[in-house]
Amino acid sequence: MNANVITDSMNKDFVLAVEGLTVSFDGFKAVNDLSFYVDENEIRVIIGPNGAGKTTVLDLICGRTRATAGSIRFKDRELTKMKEHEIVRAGVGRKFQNPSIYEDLTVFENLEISYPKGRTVLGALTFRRDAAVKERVQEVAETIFLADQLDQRAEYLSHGQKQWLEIGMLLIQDPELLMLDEPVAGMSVSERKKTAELLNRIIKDRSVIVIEHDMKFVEDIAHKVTVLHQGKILSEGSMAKVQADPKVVEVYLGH
Amino acid sequence: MSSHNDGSDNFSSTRRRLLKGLAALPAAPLLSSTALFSSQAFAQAPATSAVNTTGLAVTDTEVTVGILHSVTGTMAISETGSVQAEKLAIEQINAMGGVLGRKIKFIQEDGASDWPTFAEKAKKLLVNDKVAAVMGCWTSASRKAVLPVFEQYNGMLYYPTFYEGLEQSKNVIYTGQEATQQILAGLDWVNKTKGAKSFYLIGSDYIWPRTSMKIARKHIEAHLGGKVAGEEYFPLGHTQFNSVINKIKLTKPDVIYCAVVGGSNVAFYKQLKAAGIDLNKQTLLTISVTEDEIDGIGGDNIAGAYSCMKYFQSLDNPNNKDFVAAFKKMWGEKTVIGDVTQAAYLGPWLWKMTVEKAGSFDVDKIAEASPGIEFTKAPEGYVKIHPNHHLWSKTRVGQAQLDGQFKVVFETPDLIEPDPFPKGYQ
Amino acid sequence: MTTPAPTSGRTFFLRRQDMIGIAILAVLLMVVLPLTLDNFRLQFVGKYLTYAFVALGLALCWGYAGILSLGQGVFFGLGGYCMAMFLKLEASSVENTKIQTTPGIPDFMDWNQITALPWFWEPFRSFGFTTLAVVAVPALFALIIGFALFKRRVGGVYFAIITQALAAIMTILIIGQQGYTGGINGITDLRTLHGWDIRTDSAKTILYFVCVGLLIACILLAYYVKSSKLGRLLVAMRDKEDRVRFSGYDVSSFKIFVFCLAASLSAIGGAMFTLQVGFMSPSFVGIVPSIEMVIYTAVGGRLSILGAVYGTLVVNWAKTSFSESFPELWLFGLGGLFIAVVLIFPNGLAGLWQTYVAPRLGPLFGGQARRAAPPPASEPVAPAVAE
Amino acid sequence: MFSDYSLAELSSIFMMQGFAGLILFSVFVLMALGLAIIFGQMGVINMAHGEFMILGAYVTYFTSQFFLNYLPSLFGIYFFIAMILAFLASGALGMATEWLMIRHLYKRPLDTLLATWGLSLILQQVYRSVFGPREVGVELPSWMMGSLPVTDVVEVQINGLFVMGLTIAITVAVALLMYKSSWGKQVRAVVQNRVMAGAVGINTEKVDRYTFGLGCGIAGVAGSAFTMIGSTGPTSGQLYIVDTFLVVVFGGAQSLLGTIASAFTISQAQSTLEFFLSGSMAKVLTLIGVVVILMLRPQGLFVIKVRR
Repeated sequence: MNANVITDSMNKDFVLAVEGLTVSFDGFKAVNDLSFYVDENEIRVIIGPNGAGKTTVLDLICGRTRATAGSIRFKDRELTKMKEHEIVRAGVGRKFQNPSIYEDLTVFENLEISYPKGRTVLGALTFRRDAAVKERVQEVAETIFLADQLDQRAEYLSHGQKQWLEIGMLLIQDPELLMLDEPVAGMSVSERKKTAELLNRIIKDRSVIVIEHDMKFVEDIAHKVTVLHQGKILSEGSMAKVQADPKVVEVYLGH
Repeated sequence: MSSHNDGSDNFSSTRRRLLKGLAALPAAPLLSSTALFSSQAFAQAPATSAVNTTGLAVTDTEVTVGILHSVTGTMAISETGSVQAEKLAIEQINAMGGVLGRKIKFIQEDGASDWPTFAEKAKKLLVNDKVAAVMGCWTSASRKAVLPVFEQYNGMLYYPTFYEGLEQSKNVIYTGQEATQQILAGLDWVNKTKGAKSFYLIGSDYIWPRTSMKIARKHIEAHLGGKVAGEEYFPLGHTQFNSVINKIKLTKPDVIYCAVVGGSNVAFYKQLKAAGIDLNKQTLLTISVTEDEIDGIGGDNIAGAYSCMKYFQSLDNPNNKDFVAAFKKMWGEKTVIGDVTQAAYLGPWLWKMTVEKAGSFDVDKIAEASPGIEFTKAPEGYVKIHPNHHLWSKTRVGQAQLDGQFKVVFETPDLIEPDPFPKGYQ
Repeated sequence: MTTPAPTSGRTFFLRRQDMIGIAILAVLLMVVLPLTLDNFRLQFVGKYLTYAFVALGLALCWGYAGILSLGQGVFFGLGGYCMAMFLKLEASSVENTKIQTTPGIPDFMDWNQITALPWFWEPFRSFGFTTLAVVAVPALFALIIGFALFKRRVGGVYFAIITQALAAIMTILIIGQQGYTGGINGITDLRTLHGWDIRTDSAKTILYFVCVGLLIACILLAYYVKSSKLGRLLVAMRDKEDRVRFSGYDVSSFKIFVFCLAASLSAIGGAMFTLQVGFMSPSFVGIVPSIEMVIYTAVGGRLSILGAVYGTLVVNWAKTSFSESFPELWLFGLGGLFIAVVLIFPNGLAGLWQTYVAPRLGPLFGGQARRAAPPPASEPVAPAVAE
Repeated sequence: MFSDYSLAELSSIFMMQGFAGLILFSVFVLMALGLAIIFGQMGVINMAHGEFMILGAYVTYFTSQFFLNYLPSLFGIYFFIAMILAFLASGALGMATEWLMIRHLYKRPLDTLLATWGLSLILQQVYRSVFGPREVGVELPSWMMGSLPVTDVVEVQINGLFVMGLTIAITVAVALLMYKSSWGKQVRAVVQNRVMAGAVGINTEKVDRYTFGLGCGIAGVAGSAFTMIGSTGPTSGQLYIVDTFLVVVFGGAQSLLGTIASAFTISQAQSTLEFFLSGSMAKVLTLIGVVVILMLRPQGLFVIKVRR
């Protein structure tokens, strides 16, 4: 924390600045003194073996898990002290590892619920489905290739479509930082391609952090790759640089 | 009492005759004396229109009453005895020819240990079934719940339980004792015979124990010159009494004065015994334990304790011997009879005598005719209805024995006047 | 939950089949029953309907939001006690109570040597205040509990057990503080409302219609909440609480809202109960009545607003008629109902209606959409306590 | 209030109160152990727990009657046989319940609450119809009654000692079973990952059934022990249910140690408060205390912080 005062000026350019981040569960440090920075319009991919702490990092950023030490600054706002919904409202969206959508509702309603209006009790009671809402839902649905399925109950979508729907539910909020936990898991090759395309399209106004195992997909989208191992950064840089790093090779192959 | 049972058989044969045709009635002299009495009663039965001007369920041959107790729920434990006693009394009355020549038919409703259900069922009995009287209720709460119903629809309730007093209604006859009747004589006795000066008061936490303890405290402090060493209340159903038992051990009161009810009772006496308090040495006087409760507590856990009631099953008088024999014949050898059961037994009899005195089933006339009604065949000896609709009765102290019965050690010489609103005790 | 196509015809917030359903219920309660039942039976129905308020609240709170409260009796009781305090004060006028040591206070206070009206009774002399308190006191209480529990993310089973403990605490308190509450006997012998004798048959008939009117109003309110975005959020929260939270919603505030709403609805029922039955006692506050109230909703179909009303009526009618004929069997019936409604027909009457009746009635009744409920297999299994 | 007592008396007070608290503690542990297994390990809310206890109590009653009538010479030891029978009876009923009802509801914990509540109503009425509405008094062998004097004032109750000994024995047995035996490992494996446990060849259905049976069986033993201190009637079981659940939840549902610690905390609080306040207020304050602490620490006293 004390370092922030000094680094404040340096952080200005970064959308997200994670510094000295540590979290321990009963003494086990799942994330250990982690620091990394994400630029505007950057797609950052975090990779690493199972148990490296990838999902925990996302949990820490979005407030699902509380940090033991360290700071997370998002556009100069300290996230570690904010409540989850405040973090979301500040502009951080997060997709879970398993598609987390409302299966009992239609695609339209799934998107509508995520529409960033009527977020208070009173607001939700008086929320009206006006033209602006419908238009925005339509727009997002087209982005995520689901424009034809608006009236479909979400539980009947394919696994890949559910992943897209969840991404769409984040997009409708227009977040400046989008965090996707394994967005192409369970997708066919063509769906993966479409998803990569989707990500490259939406990056215009935001930064994206992706956790992914599929190296082909990582290659397609990553601007920069961070390799986590045992809660620490093992290597960071372009895909090519990381792949060449002997430490990375050892971790992935040596196990 | 056995003659009643004989009469019952004869009565039913009489009834069969009746059904065949009223012409058979003059043949009655061939039957036993009881049956003779009953057939005469039939012969003399006054016209329904004369004895029932308010549209009650009275026909030329039958009159309907209600029995309203809990058959299910937590109170079923206590109320079962009352139901049995009331059914016995009704059967005996029918065997003697019924009331004003009419056989008593009863409709039984279940209050389910739930006060609004009591109110609902009371209303059903009065409004739908138009019963002439209701024998029922046990807890104060159930009585309080039905009281407005009885007053609104002008019904007659015979209420059997000893209770806290502070109530009097035209529509209720209280056949149990009110608090001062039950409490004062017992305290005087323990003060006189045991020289008791300090009392530890323990009760379940609701209105009857609290009111009773209030009266007891006033009496101890103002009239006996004693002191109250402690006063404790526990939620209904409480089962852990070790802390209060420790306090008793420390304060060493002359008397533990006790009004714990229901399942708590069992736990209390078992733990008292386990804690090494010998009730033959430590005087304990309770106003909440009858033979019914001892059944659950176990005679060996409570032997030696004193209980203050108006009736004990072991009372030695001819009325009671007949009553106990008839009760056991009807409900089995193993049944025990407690104070409330006996009081419940009085209900139908008092009602019958009142109806006969008034010459009418009309509730207003019964309410008016009730004061002064005497019941000489009461198992407890002799009772009389006071103008305040409670009973004059004696109070007795019994000592619990190993077999679950009480040995009567004291009896007030005179009947005690009921005083539901006692001056100086409020 | 019934998921209308976004374009399907709705007037304001009601779909056509909802309107028909409400109209049928209104006709049944306002016309059919009063014409076919005698006064005596009608008053029973009036009493049952007061429980329907509780069931309605539970349908929203439990069915939609997945919050199972086993302490709704507390709120029913609070509402009922507020009303009873007002009526008791009116019944305890100085001339009615002149035999007391202290005339002008309720009789049970006098028996407990209380010589002046306690301060918190004082405002209940005003009917306006009482009406407000009937809704506000339970809502405030629910707000405190909800705030403490939902902000700490206590939910599911834990919430159920804590509310159950609250019901136990409340019962012991009411019984123990009998000088202020009337103890186990409750507050009894209530007579008049502004001089109007509420014990007469005509008054009870009027109160019955008031009760039905209020119930219909509350049903409309429930439909409004259900059809609003908030209603969809409740379902969303029940199934995917984290997703809602990470869509920028303060999940706890919505839970608090629906819990308070359910509490207020219960309280209105309690107040109407006091008015119609003429007393209020702690026997409504405890654990047993509170759980029994859950069964009304479950029998009706936990996701069905109208079902909650029908469920209440059916269970209570069965209880009354069953216990008249076979008192010993009633507990078997009730116990069996609990098990059956969970194992055999988890969607209750609404589910049966939807599966067997509605399809034959054609589109007028909304075909398969009306009172539809998804299989409850999707009930939250999420860990009750989120860390 | 201490000014009235001498120092010696005060020390006696504390000793006796401590002992009273320990008895209450044993009672709570006995009540809660079975529930802790069922609720903590299986996630099932068994509202009929009290009725399983009462079944054990009735079994004890009938065993005592049998010995009184047919084997009076062996009456002194009937209680041990009664406890075994109580365990078997409640356990068997528990397994039947699991098979008929609970196994269909593992995915719906709140529904198990409703269904078992229904079961508890039915069992109550069965007890009432079969055994009668009145409470039955269980006669105890004479060696189990009375107390041992320690000083003039301080005495310890024999049945209290017996309950404590029983509690220790059962707790140790359960702990060994859960943490040392292979069966215990299977149970914990099923709790942690049902699918995986099934995949590695554990018969999860059987594990569920026996776990539920074990929990109910322990309830039966508890009920048997409670005949020494409490009442046995159709509705006696309901008296215990709220306390029991609070003990388990307060302890942190999945931890046996937590259950014991929570039973200790609640029992000591209640018995101390009871000494200074009236019984009702002590109860209310204890309950409120537990609820408030649960609000502050909803996961209970003992819970392992896990990574998600």
